[in-house]
Amino acid sequence: MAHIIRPYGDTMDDGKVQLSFSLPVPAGSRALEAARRIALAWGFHEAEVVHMAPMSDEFTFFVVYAATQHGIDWDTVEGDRDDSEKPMTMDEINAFIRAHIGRKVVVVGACTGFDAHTVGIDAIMNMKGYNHHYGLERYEMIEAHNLGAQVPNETLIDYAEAHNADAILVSQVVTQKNSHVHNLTEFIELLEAKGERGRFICIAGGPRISNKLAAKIGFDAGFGHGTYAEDVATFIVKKMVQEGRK
Amino acid sequence: MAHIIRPYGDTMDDGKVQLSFSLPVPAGSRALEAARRIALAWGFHEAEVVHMAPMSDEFTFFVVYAATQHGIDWDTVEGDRDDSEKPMTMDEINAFIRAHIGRKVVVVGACTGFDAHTVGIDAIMNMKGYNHHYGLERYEMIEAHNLGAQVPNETLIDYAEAHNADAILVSQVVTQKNSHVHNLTEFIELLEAKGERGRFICIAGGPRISNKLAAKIGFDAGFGHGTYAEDVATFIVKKMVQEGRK
Amino acid sequence: MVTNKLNLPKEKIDRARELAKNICAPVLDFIDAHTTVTVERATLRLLGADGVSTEGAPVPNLVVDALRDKMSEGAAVWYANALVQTGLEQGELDRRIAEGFNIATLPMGDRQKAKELAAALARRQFSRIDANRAYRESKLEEFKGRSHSPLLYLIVATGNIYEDVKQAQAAALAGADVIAVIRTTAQSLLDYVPYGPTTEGFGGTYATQENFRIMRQALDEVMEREQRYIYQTNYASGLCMPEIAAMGALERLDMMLNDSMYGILFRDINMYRTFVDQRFSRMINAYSGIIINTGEDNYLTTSDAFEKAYTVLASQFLNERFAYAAGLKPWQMGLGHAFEMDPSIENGILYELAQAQMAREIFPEHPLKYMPPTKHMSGDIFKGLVMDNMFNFVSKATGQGIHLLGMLTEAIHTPFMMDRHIAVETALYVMNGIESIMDEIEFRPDGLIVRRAHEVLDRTLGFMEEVERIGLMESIEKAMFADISRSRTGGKGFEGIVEKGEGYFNPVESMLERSLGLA
Amino acid sequence: MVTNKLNLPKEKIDRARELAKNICAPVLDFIDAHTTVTVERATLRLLGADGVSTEGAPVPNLVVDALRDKMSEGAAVWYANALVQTGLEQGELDRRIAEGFNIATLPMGDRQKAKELAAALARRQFSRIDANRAYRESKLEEFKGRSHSPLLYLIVATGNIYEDVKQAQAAALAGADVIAVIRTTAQSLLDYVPYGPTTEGFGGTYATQENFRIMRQALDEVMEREQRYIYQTNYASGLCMPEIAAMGALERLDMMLNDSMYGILFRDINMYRTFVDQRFSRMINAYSGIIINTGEDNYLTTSDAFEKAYTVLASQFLNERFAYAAGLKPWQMGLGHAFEMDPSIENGILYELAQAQMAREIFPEHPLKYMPPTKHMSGDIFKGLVMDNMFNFVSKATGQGIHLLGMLTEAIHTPFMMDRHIAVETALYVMNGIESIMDEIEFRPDGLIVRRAHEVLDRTLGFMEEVERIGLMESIEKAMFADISRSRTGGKGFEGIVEKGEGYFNPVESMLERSLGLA
Ligand code: B12
Ligand code: B12
Ligand SMILES: Cc1ncc(COP(=O)(O)O)c(C=O)c1O
Ligand SMILES: Cc1ncc(COP(=O)(O)O)c(C=O)c1O
Repeated sequence: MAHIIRPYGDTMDDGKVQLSFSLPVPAGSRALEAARRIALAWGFHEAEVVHMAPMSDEFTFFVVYAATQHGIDWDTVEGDRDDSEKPMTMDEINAFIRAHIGRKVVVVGACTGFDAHTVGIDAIMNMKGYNHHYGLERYEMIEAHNLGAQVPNETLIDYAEAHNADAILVSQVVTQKNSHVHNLTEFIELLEAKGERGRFICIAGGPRISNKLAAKIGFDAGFGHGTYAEDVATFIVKKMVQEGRK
Repeated sequence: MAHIIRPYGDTMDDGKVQLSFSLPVPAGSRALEAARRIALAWGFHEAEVVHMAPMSDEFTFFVVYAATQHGIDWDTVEGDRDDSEKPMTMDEINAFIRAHIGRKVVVVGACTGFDAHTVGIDAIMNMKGYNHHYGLERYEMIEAHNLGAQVPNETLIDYAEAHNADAILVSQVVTQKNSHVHNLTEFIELLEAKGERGRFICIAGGPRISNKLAAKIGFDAGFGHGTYAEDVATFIVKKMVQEGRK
Repeated sequence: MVTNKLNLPKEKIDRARELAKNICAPVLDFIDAHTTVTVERATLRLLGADGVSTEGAPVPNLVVDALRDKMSEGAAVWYANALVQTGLEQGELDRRIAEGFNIATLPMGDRQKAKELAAALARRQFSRIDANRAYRESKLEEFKGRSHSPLLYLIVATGNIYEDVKQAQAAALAGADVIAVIRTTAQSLLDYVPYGPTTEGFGGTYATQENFRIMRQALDEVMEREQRYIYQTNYASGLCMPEIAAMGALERLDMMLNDSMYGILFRDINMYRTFVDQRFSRMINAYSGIIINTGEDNYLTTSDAFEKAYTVLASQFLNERFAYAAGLKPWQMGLGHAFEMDPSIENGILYELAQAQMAREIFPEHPLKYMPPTKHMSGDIFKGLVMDNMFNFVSKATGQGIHLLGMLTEAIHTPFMMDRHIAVETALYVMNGIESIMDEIEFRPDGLIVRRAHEVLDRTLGFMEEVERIGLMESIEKAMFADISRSRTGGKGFEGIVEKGEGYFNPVESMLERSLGLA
Repeated sequence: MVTNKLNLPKEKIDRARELAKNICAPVLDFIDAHTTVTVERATLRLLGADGVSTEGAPVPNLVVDALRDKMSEGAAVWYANALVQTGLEQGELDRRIAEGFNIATLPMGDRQKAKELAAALARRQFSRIDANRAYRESKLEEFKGRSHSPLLYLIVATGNIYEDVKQAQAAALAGADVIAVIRTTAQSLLDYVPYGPTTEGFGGTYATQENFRIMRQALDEVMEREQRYIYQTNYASGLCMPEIAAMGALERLDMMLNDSMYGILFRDINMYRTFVDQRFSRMINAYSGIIINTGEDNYLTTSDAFEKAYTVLASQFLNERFAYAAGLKPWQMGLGHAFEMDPSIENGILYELAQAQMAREIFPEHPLKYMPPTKHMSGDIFKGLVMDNMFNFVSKATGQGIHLLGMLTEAIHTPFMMDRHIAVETALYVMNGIESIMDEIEFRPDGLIVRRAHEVLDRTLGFMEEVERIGLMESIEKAMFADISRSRTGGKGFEGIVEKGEGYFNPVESMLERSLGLA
């Protein structure tokens, strides 16, 4: 039997949702009605426009509370990844590499394109890490090369080839006009054009990157907001062993 | 030609909307996906769950930004009332009554049922008024009786009959479980049962009352958030003259 | 520790307390000479009377209704007499009463024996209250240092006790220290207390003893999990003020909304009735170690908070006086005030700071219950959230004791679960970020903040002098509090007041007065 | 008025200024001896060179590229020579250059005559700048007292100048005093300035002279309607720093993001190049009455704001020194800092207060540009709004000059129009509510806030002493600023640096130095 879930305000299945948005119309009683009607158009019922404020002669801001009858079947929902699979710790990862790979794993990473945000890739790769989780440089059995930001895809790939990398980490933070999708796609296309896609484990990351998105573009995995080095390292080493890469 | 309007984030027709809601599921990667899917179910695309926080073992809070392609035709939107019709001032209203009615207009008002919120009806009726707009008691040509709060519908009607009221004002602030709709409906039904609906101009008011809602229930008008005494008085005296009540 | 930043003259504060004493004295005389139907019902509850008729009439109501003309003797002796005369076990007698048995039909037997039985019954319930108090104290000791300061207070108001429980647990897990279950809209006007678990209410849930018990259990669960005491709160307010205090004592509530004048002003309950009831309810609260929360904040919803700030302070002095007269200790007096000034006033936040600091310095040992902006909240939830944030700031900066978390949706609906979540997390952020601010910040001695506090105190004295002159009851008639006028004999519940007779007997009252040192 | 609340020792502040002088001296020597391609292009722009090839190459670039091997003489004389030699009207010459005409093919004629013509051309543009400055000053006088304090600064960043205009006007109507048009993501790395109105950009809009003009006109419109001066801001930063300063001077911009080291650290632009460029750009800003905004706030996005607070203060001293060396007056120095501490730090808001007050007292005449929380903003827009609110509070409480409004969606997207609306209305609420707070609040002399400020100042001195010892350039190599390491000869734009020759001629530079009293 389906297990339908709906938004919860203060009673099960009341379907209550808060919305805010602007419309390109002057504030007034027509605008109020327009805001209400647009909420109804999304299938909400009992849409109440609780706030309307002019932002200029042509634009108006609204806050709406509304209720929905839409629900989805919880039993059919699959997460981006399995929460129950816990990552290994740094020590466990080092031990795992020693036991199953027997040499240092080489990881090359960068924030590509015009994207200048280093903090994310640094959080994963640099010694210091992030939030009291050490970065890959600190791992005895990992050789980590962080090329920083604004690195062209070509440069990153050349470097990975030259250093015989096992895995390549690509960070993308700016998502405006889908620039992350373009950059990541270009990366995979370049590798494929060189016939080298199979040579590396390719991982994308950034605050708006999901595993699904990365997989769709052709990466082995994607990591978003709140990732730590051990999440990535666990994935890499398990994948290497699983695929018999040594 | 239709003039379609859509929400505006930072570009015309980008359709951007902010939402927040909770779901009765534990936080985690499935919950994140559930939130995204439910936003898609409302017809949004590019739904991004930008925040997820557990509120207990069973409930999770989400903030979502999403885009819609739905639009509505601005040309077909009608406001709750006509913004261009400006109310008369207190002096104009007194003059209007002197000229066209020739006697004091009697207005009786109360906040009915178990609703104990007097501030709204006081704002309309008491001397002091609200936000530097005097209340009806201050109007020379209006005789205003404010019965306060928690007044049963029967009592209000009896009082209006006894004082030969021209108009009855009913305030309703509490809207939980639609108690305002029940109270207002009961008021009209009582009047109708007595065959006296036609005797009074009936006006409803309160922060969640619209003209449309009031009209639907059988009132002559409804006034919401931000109403002043002159709005109501203008409506009453014009209506009286228009209907030839003297 | 409360330090002196405002330099308020001690003589003036003492003078205000003296005025409060004078103002309350005649009222206290009236109180001493009277009982009410709900005082008697509360007494019966504290003798253990329990149960309800099939029509929902509680046993204490059935007894008191039956004894209407014997009221001046007190109900206790007649109830005990019925036990003696029928020889029934108490539970069985209650069941018969619920089924229609009228104990007034029984003649008075050995009055002394009945009195002794009544006292014994009271002692049984009192020992349950003693155990509750001891348990609370041991848990507070065990989890010392784990509560927030100020205590974070959240309401739940679904109307359904089982739904309330879910929300209360979530709120407590999120960080709330105090959970108040808001009552359904009209309960304060009921002259009886509903019975059993309830699932239907408007804007709140019925206060019933069973609902108290259900919530207590749920909060105790979270307490153990979080290793933090969770205070439970309800309303000893309205026409059944003393009975709810009794129920709260029995089910280990920790706080009670309980004001000496709120019912008069905001619920149009008769003033004589309210004054008598509040004294009895407060003695119960005092005995059971419950903290009361007074309702001065409500004044500012009908009066202007900037203009009428002095009425709040005056009322705090009166509530304090009435509280002392009922045996409450300063640590039990959560005097109310609120952050309710018009947000567009220039320097308005500084005036709020002045008011809050003033209350803090005048009532240094009192926990002070500080209420969030409500009246000037609007559908603009973003601005509202920021107003709440400044309220949180002022509260922490002035060391308030009980902090009622504001909701960004205050002007829209009773809180959604997510509204509460947002309230707690944002309050914790700012309060942690300014943890030591009280020790860090001083006010310019001749500045706006200091001047404002002095001015409000001066105005309060002037106001209280006038109240003293014309009398408290007449002042209420003249709408001097909250801009609301109530007549002496008007309002609900007037008919429920009875003059105590020569032979009035009330073992609960005597035990309370004795142990509170009031006899 | 800035009062002394922290009691910072004057000797230490003086010592820091002396250290800054020593640290900057060798860098200033290098600067004096060099020019760069963009300095030359800026010079050409200030001689009136304008236009663009069909491939989008601006005339100043075409000229400088053609003159690559004559650079040590300065481009101005050669450009003027071309005018003399061809006898063409300037606009016509520019058109020919845009079409491919290479002026380097012309022999040098009467060098003196060319120099005089160059100087005359410069004077023409300077008088346009003078007029701009006079107009700004007259409008500021006319609308005196109408701006907010601090100035409320908002960004627009749609990528499309026409869309930007709509949003900027809405923002200004809502209350913004300053509008900054964020540049497209990669513009700082372009070694030319794009031309004409543009409608495509990532996360920002191209800085072009035409875009400046369009926005200026739109803001002037709102200025008249609101009777409030609206400051226009852009970025004299990146590989074209001086050129953008020139464009800003010509189109009456009022502020420029302009830092002596930001490009090095955050855009990996070569350090020699940056130091030379910043001096020239700052002289232009100084002359045109533009306020610069420095970028210390950026440090805290890569370093920890609590731990590395002293690097911000050190950099403020260096930016101040470089600014003085370019003729800027203190009122033009919007030194940057930010509210970027981890929101979970106990007393973190008090530490922010300490840092902001410290900057205020050390730089009493400087407007100070205060940046909102960004790094610790998250998708939790509600918590973010409240963090922004505390930032607004601290800014007002410490009298900052230029207040960059935080956005509740900082971690999500570049601002929506509604995000800006919320930012302005909530800032106005709190700032009005604490209008006089600076005169009201004092800090405990030996408290946390005062101690923290002293500690940061001490650490700054220690840090600057080390920088003095090893030299500024080596300190940058050692990642002592922002935890970022840059090598001396690495980074973009290194190849664009040229040693000035014996006969180096630059009429713009001379006029600037003369009128700024630097010659
Ligand atoms: C710091 C910062 C900057 C700094 C960057 C300094 C530096 N060296 O990194 C400076 C000031 C230079 C900057 C500049 C700009 N920024 Co910026 N910046 C930010 C800010 C405030 C914080 C980012 C950050 O450091 N987060 C902390 C890190 C630890 O988190 P993270 O990046 O998400 O990384 C984590 C995960 O995502 C993951 N992860 C990330 N990468 C990878 C890679 C792999 C392989 C894996 C496994 C995991 C992983 O792990 C990390 C740890 O958990 C954000 C706003 C915000 N609060 O998020 C804006 C923000 C990212 N910036 C933005 C913009 C637009 C810009 C500019 C383009 C603005 C402009 N037009 O000038 C410029 C130019 C930058 C450019 N060319 O790319 C926008 C992006 C909007 C969008 N969605 O597209 C944001 C969201 C701000 C905003 N609201 O406008 N920025
Ligand atoms: C003040 C107040 C109180 C005071 C009331 C004092 C008094 N004497 O009025 C007290 C503290 C007593 C109170 C109690 C309760 N309150 Co109350 N209260 C408010 C509060 C904070 C402000 C209301 C107010 O005064 N607004 C100012 C006036 C001027 O605005 P207004 O009422 O909208 O009136 C204007 C217009 O609507 C219009 N108008 C109004 N009436 C009429 C009539 C006519 C004819 C016309 C033409 C126009 C008109 O004109 C007015 C001027 O512009 C609101 C929250 C908020 N900020 O709105 C909650 C609120 C209304 N209360 C609420 C609740 C639930 C209660 C309680 C039921 C809680 C409880 N369970 O105990 C109790 C019980 C009340 C009862 N039995 O009805 C809820 C209602 C939720 C809902 N939508 O149903 C609110 C929204 C708070 C919340 N978020 O939970 N409350
Ligand atoms: C003292 C006091 N009692 C009771 C209440 C609640 O109202 P009601 O009478 O509806 O229970 C309040 C509300 O604020 C209050 O302050
Ligand atoms: C001084 C300075 N310049 C420039 C910028 C903008 O960056 P970009 O180099 O991308 O234009 C900033 C951003 O914060 C800054 O502080």
